[in-house]
Amino acid sequence: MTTQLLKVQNLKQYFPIKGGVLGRKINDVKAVDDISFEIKAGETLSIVGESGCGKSTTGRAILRLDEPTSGSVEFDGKDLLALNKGQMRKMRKDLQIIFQDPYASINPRQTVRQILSEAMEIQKVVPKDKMDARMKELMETVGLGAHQLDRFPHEFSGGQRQRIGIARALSVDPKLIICDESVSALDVSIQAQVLNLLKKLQRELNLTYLFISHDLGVVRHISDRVLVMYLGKIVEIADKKSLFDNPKHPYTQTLLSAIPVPDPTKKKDQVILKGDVPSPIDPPSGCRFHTRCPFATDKCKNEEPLLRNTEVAGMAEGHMAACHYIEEIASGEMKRQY
Amino acid sequence: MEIKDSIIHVDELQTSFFTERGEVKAVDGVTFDVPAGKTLGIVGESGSGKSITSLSIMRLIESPGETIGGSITFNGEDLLAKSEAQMRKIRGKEISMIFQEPMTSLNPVFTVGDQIAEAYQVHEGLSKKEALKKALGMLELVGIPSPKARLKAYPHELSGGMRQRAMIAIALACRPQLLIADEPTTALDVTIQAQILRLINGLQEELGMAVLLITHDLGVVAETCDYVAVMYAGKVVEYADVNTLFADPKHPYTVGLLKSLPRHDIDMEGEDLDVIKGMVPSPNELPEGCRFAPRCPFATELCHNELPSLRDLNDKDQVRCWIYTDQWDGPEVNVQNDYSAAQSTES
Amino acid sequence: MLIYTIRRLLQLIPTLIGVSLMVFLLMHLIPGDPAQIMAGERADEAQVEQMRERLGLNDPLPVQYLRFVGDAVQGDLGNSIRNGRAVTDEIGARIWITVELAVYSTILSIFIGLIAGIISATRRGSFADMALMVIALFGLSMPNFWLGLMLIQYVALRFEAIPPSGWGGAAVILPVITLGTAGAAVIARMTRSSMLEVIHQDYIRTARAKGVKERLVIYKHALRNALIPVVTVVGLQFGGLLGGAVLTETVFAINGLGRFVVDNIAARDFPNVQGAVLVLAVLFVLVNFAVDLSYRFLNKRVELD
Amino acid sequence: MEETTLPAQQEQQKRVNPQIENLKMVWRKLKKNKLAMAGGFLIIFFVLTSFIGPLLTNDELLNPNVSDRLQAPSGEYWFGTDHHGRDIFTRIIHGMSITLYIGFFSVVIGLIVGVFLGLVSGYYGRLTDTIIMRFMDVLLAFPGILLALGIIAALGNGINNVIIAIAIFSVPVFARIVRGSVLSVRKLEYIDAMRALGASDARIIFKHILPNIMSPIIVQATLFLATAILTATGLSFLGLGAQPPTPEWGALLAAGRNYIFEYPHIAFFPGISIVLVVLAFNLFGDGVRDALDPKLKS
Amino acid sequence: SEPNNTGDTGADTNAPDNGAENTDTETDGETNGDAADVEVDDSNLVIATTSDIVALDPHGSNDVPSSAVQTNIFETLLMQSEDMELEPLLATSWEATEDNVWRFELRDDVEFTDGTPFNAEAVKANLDRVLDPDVASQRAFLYEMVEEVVVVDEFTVDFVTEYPFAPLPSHLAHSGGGMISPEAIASDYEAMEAGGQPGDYLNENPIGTGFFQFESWNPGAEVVLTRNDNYWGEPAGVESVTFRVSPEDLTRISELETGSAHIIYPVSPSDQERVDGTEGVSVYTQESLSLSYIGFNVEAEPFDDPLVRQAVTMAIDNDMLNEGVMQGTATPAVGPIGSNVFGFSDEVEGLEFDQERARELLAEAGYPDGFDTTIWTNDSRERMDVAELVQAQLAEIGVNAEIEVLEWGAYLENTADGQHDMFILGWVTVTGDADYGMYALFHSDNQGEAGNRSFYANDEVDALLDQARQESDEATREDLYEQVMEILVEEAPMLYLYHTQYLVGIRDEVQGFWKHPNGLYQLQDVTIEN
Ligand SMILES: Nc1ncnc2c1ncn2[C@@H]1O[C@H](COP(=O)(O)OP(=O)(O)OP(=O)(O)O)[C@@H](O)[C@H]1O
Ligand SMILES: Nc1ncnc2c1ncn2[C@@H]1O[C@H](COP(=O)(O)OP(=O)(O)OP(=O)(O)O)[C@@H](O)[C@H]1O
Ligand SMILES: [Mg+2]
Ligand SMILES: [Mg+2]
Repeated sequence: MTTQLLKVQNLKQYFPIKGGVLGRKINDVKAVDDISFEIKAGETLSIVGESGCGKSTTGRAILRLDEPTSGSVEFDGKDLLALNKGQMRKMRKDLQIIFQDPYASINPRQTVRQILSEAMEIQKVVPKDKMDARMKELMETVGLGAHQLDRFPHEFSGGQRQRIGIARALSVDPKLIICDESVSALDVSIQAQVLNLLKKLQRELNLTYLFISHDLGVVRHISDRVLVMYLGKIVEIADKKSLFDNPKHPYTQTLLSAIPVPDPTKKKDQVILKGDVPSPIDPPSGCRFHTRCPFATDKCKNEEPLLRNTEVAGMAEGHMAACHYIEEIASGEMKRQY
Repeated sequence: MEIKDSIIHVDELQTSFFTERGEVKAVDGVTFDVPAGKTLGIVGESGSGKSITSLSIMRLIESPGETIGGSITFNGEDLLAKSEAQMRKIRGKEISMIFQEPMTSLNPVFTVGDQIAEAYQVHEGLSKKEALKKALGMLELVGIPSPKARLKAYPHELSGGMRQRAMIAIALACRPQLLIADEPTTALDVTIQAQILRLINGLQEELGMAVLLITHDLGVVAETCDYVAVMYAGKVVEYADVNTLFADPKHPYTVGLLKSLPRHDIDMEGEDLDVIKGMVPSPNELPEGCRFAPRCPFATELCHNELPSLRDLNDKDQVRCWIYTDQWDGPEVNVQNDYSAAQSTES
Repeated sequence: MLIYTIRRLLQLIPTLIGVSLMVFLLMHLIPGDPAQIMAGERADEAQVEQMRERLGLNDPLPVQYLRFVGDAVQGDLGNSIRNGRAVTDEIGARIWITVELAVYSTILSIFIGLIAGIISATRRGSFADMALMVIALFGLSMPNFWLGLMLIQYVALRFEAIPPSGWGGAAVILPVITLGTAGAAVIARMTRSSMLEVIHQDYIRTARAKGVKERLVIYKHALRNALIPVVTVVGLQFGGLLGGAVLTETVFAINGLGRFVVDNIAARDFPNVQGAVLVLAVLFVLVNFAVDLSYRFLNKRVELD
Repeated sequence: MEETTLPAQQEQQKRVNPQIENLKMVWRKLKKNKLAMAGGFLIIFFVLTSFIGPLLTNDELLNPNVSDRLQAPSGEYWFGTDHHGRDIFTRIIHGMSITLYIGFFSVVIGLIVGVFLGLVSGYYGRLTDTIIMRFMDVLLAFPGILLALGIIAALGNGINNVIIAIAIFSVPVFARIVRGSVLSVRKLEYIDAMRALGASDARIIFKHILPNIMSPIIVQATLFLATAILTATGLSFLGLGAQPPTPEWGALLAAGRNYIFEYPHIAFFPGISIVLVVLAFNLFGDGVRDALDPKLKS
Repeated sequence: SEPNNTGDTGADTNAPDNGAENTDTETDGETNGDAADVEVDDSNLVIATTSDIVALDPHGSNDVPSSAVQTNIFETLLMQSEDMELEPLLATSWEATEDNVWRFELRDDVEFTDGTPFNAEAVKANLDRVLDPDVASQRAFLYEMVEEVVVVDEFTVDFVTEYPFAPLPSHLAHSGGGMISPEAIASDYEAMEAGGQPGDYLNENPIGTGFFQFESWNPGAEVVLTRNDNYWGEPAGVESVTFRVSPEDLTRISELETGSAHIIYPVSPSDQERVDGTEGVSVYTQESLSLSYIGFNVEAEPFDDPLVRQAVTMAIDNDMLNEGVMQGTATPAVGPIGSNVFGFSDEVEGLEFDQERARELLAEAGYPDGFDTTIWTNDSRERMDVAELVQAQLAEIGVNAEIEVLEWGAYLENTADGQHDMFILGWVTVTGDADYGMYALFHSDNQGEAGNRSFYANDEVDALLDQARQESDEATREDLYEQVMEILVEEAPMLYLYHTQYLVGIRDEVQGFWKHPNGLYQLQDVTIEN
């Protein structure tokens, strides 16, 4: 099946900044600024990028946890943003989210049973009498025992809590799950357990994931396709292989080179970016990366590059990057300025 | 084993917290050397006692914690025997420290310049003015743009990366012989992390100091350290030079750690990751024998019952595992090669 | 900062409108006809009616309210019903006494509270800590009018130099103690808990790691930060004292604004009450505004958005 | 599957409810805090006395008995008699329930209203928040006791009106605290998780937010009880509140003050009773605060 | 240091031996002499009392504290002696020239402190003002029967009344009849024209002829008067007098004992012993013209039945109340007026305390098991005490009375509207004439606000009261009042409690002080001797 399950178009999320004498809106945090992408049913699309680039905001906007400023989010052919509150509430059954913090993401005062039954009750997915059986099944699915149903969150470890969060998301039989840094807070050994579980669930339940992470290692492991964001914009999107083996955007390239590899023999030539990520309040003109880009020219400063695919540079189908100089950089015609 | 030109030698360090629920053995048998001018990385999962180890060296453990055993030899003297006043002379002057959270480690009500200058005032008895002048030099050294203006900035006016640079400036102000960096980049983005790590490495060469780098990121270790100590549940389980450790890890825990790491430079082709089953024991319910035994695919009766000691494997590597001893009662194993198989048959 | 200040000042306007409206409505809810009171016990209906007319009490409430606010903005709070004196004069004669009382009491409570709080925090768990905190709680638990009476009985009557009543000179001692006690207790407790919280912050560890002496760590690095929330409490205290001095003013026969309000509620002298409460509220709001500004000034972390 | 195997100790763990676990923890900490325990025992003592005490005393002693007026404390009259010859001890015992009643109900009413406003304000934010909080500012800008005075003047004298007056000025205190807590809890991911599941606002507010902000509310309530009692006695001192011959303690004190020179016991015993009750609540509330505050651990 | 007025510029002004210094300090002493300094001065008499004055304008208030101050500034035509005999003051003689005309001869040697001469015109200006509806004086009722004031010659004036009104001379002795400078009155009218309130000017410029003149008024704190050195008669004994507000009993006593006040009023009966027992101070007592009473609402059940009222009256032990509330310092009342009031008759017997009889009466009235009712009081300590004791005594005859304390404003309003069952209040027969005491309290014209809060209406009483106030013959008047008193005792529209005494705390060094039965301090002869 290769139908589009989720289609995001021209999504913008601006957070107003109030100020001035009258406390009126004086500016916006342009957290997500006009991004479009699609996710096919059953695949995993990852969003990577540095802190504050708008990854979570994208996820939250899709779920309407924050109302997006503009754009459209089509899910299974329906425009989510056009739904009223009640309709949206029903719709939520199909879209779930798993959060980062295993401690903050479940109510410490409810037992696992209460957590799961409440979720099912809200969406009325199973009749009351079948609930128990369903909960047992869920617990086993996420690798916990049915005997742990009556425990409270504090009796579980971080990894186990994360499984409870997953069980809660699964309890309403969603089609799409947004994983916002779902394994970032876990120790490596536990992280591996949860990653394996997510993959297994996807295979078994034909789930679709929107996987948000800043860890490219994790992303490479779990995704089918990867989307790189910088300052609220998509800079590159490609299937996993193309992106890691053949990154085209200078940002993607430096990002990959900046990540330390756990292999001392592989000492490579690192590109160290200068400066910090600029503020999303007044993002740089033209290409938002130009202030830090080792290749930047005047054109980059003035003209905003569009996402594009060029065969010249050996880009696979569906691989797009937003850079004016994909070809030049690929051919080595353009040299880094630092 | 004690490395000859090591600047600090920590031996069987023990630090516990005496809480209402009983003694928490946060650090319980930590042994390592930091060779002069080199970088030692300490890796371990959360709660393994890395930070407490570093605070113990600084003698900054607060009640209800207490260092109750072992020794810390710095320049031939035992730090644990020093008075508080003597320690104060060492802190910030001979041993400095950078903390994990650049956001909260700087005092919000003083300017960055004041905070750097204070180190000079404390240790070199300089006047405020002179100290500030030297602070400016430090800011330049750590590569903060327009340092003059930053001198008067308050911490909240700086970005995370800048703050961490300021922290480094404070730590390095008096050119210490040993810099302890407790997860200095965990809170930062990868691109900034790369900047900071490079900065620390550069300054290390320039100043010729030794660095104790604490991290949970094996990638960081591989890229920046000369030696590595792996900690698990309050103990060092393996100590080796960095190449040996990554190429030929000995301890099952080290092996498991490396194998469970998803890597961006290698495609797993859809394979599942190897995992370490179970979870880290809580420090107030530690197992009897080897702390790793409950999670170890090779564990035998012996492992469950008796605690192995950290032994020299050769002249530079040490490991805390029964497999490498004469007492080993299990089948012959090559930990690295047999790990995955043992791991899956176990369950 | 300037923009922030202006914006905050503008935000005070709705609060003050609310306050004026509430005072006004409250005064009109209170049973008792001011015209009747003013005309006297023996006035006949016509006289009362005339009085009502003259006082504008026959106008619809909104008209009366607008007139009240309109005049107030121009600095005219009307005239007392009982004696016809301008309310602003009546308030002017008393406000400084109340302000002085509040200021002295606040100074006293800051002085005692800070010292006690720091001692307590730095010797956490010691006998001194426990004793100071028990004393503080005791101070908080004492009805201050009772404390005032006890002070008169056991201090003023024994020491000729300390007058039992009035205001000015040595007479300020007892009321200031009476009023300052609870504040000192609050500040001591706040300082203590704030110190204890700050002392566990990362930057304190940084200072120690720098080799800074423990005394400097406490008094330079910790106290500066610990004082930030204390400032807020001091501000609130001060604001509260302005209107809360009623009982102390009554006990010590001090002719302050608090007692003035009480007396005038009893006398149904609405213009006096309205004016005084409005002035007290304005003072309170301004003090808190100042506190807010100084808080932001002290606390570098708070963005001046 | 390897994930299902769990460490042995995990299996053995008892089923414990976090509320109970939490309470146990708080209780353990409280138990170690001698002052808080003293406060707690005093509160229990006062509450029990307020129920049982009046049954044990001789009600005749509540009636005026001019021939025995202004007696000093003695075997017959433990705390002496007042200016009408009534036994002060008996009056204090009978007044205890009134004092506690005023404290308790003014806090409960203020709490209910304040918590509701705080929840709504914090959860919905924006205009709702602005309006509610501005209104709270207005209430706060009124000097507390003067507001109470005005309200009682408007409503008339009487214990219940005192309760309303005190409750009104406690509303902004509670509302602010609750709002602050709501804002911090609201940020937690499980609230977003509930929204993502399609839970209604009411469910989120009352089931998921409210239970998690109880600690500051409880602490504030205990401490405000002390304030409420003090305020009520203050109002009684000004002659507002309980109607004679109700033996409300503030009224006893107010009457006693006239005899403080010659017969200090009349003001002393009610005064010290007030101090003790208020102190008890302060000690206990303080202890609970410390016990609930994760920052002040150990 | 003080300004150097020796012309010695640049010289060492700190030098101690400056020739001009002595004179300097003297003047400085005077200019610096604000209120705080004057207090300790022996020539300044300090009187500490509970309440501040309401107004200095004698037409602008009707309360004792105000009158107590006003009486020192403004003199009346006549005054009453300690035993309530009328004596000349600004008037030298007076007589009824016709049934409805009183003629007064005035002193010819008196000047107001602003220099305006005192004469018949001045008297007329004052009476016109107090009766002016625009001024709406609270004391207009004292003179409402005056139809016209006729200036006969410069020092002779006629008061023409609507009907023959015998008590007029005693009304003119009331402090409400204090003479204000006509200049000041004119200025006050001007201020009114300009939009001011009546009294605005006078409250700041109270100009009279008295032995003291106004110095300052710090509202809520104190009023200071200084000696009028141009006084026509014997000048005052002290240079100044400060009336200080000190509401707390305890505080006032401390002030007296520590010497920061010379005279305090009131001393609560329970503190009398203490004050008398303290060295250097004592309690001065004076019988008052006041009555404390419990009013019934005779228009509503059950108090519309005289039997019930009698029963309640008989259920209360006045002596016990006197003892319990006033420490026995008061005189139990028989009727509405005391023995020092004109019109009092010792022939009338009050209802005796007799609980047995009270129960019978109740049963007779149809309440064998008693009834539920309320007692209202304001937050006066004395009245609340009364309420508590009465409540306990009523319980004995089965009447269950709830006490409700009302705030003063509400109390006055609600009792004036007749919403009460029983209420506790007082009345001062300031003029010392039964008319003042009875007409307001019992005449059906005065129901409600005007004084008759019992809503008592009895044609016979009305007729007798009307007749008595018009009758000029004293004996006849006394007879008429005796009849009224008899009816009032029998009908018991109110429960007459007692007539209190004034208890004034006074320091031993204060000489020549006395307090008038009408409550006013007599300060002219006071001296402070050390
Ligand atoms: N509610 C909000 N109001 C104002 N600004 C916001 C809000 N939420 C997010 N932002 C801003 O939007 C930008 C993007 O935030 P977002 O959380 O999406 O980043 P992210 O990519 O998820 O980062 P991280 O890796 O740190 O989670 C940031 O600058 C953030 O400060
Ligand atoms: N104040 C304390 N009281 C009790 N236990 C403590 C205290 N501080 C630390 N511990 C315990 O000591 C152990 C070691 O903590 P430490 O901070 O050294 O871990 P770490 O290796 O630095 O972990 P992380 O990677 O999370 O920083 C932990 O189990 C922790 O629970
Ligand atoms: Mg995020
Ligand atoms: Mg750590």
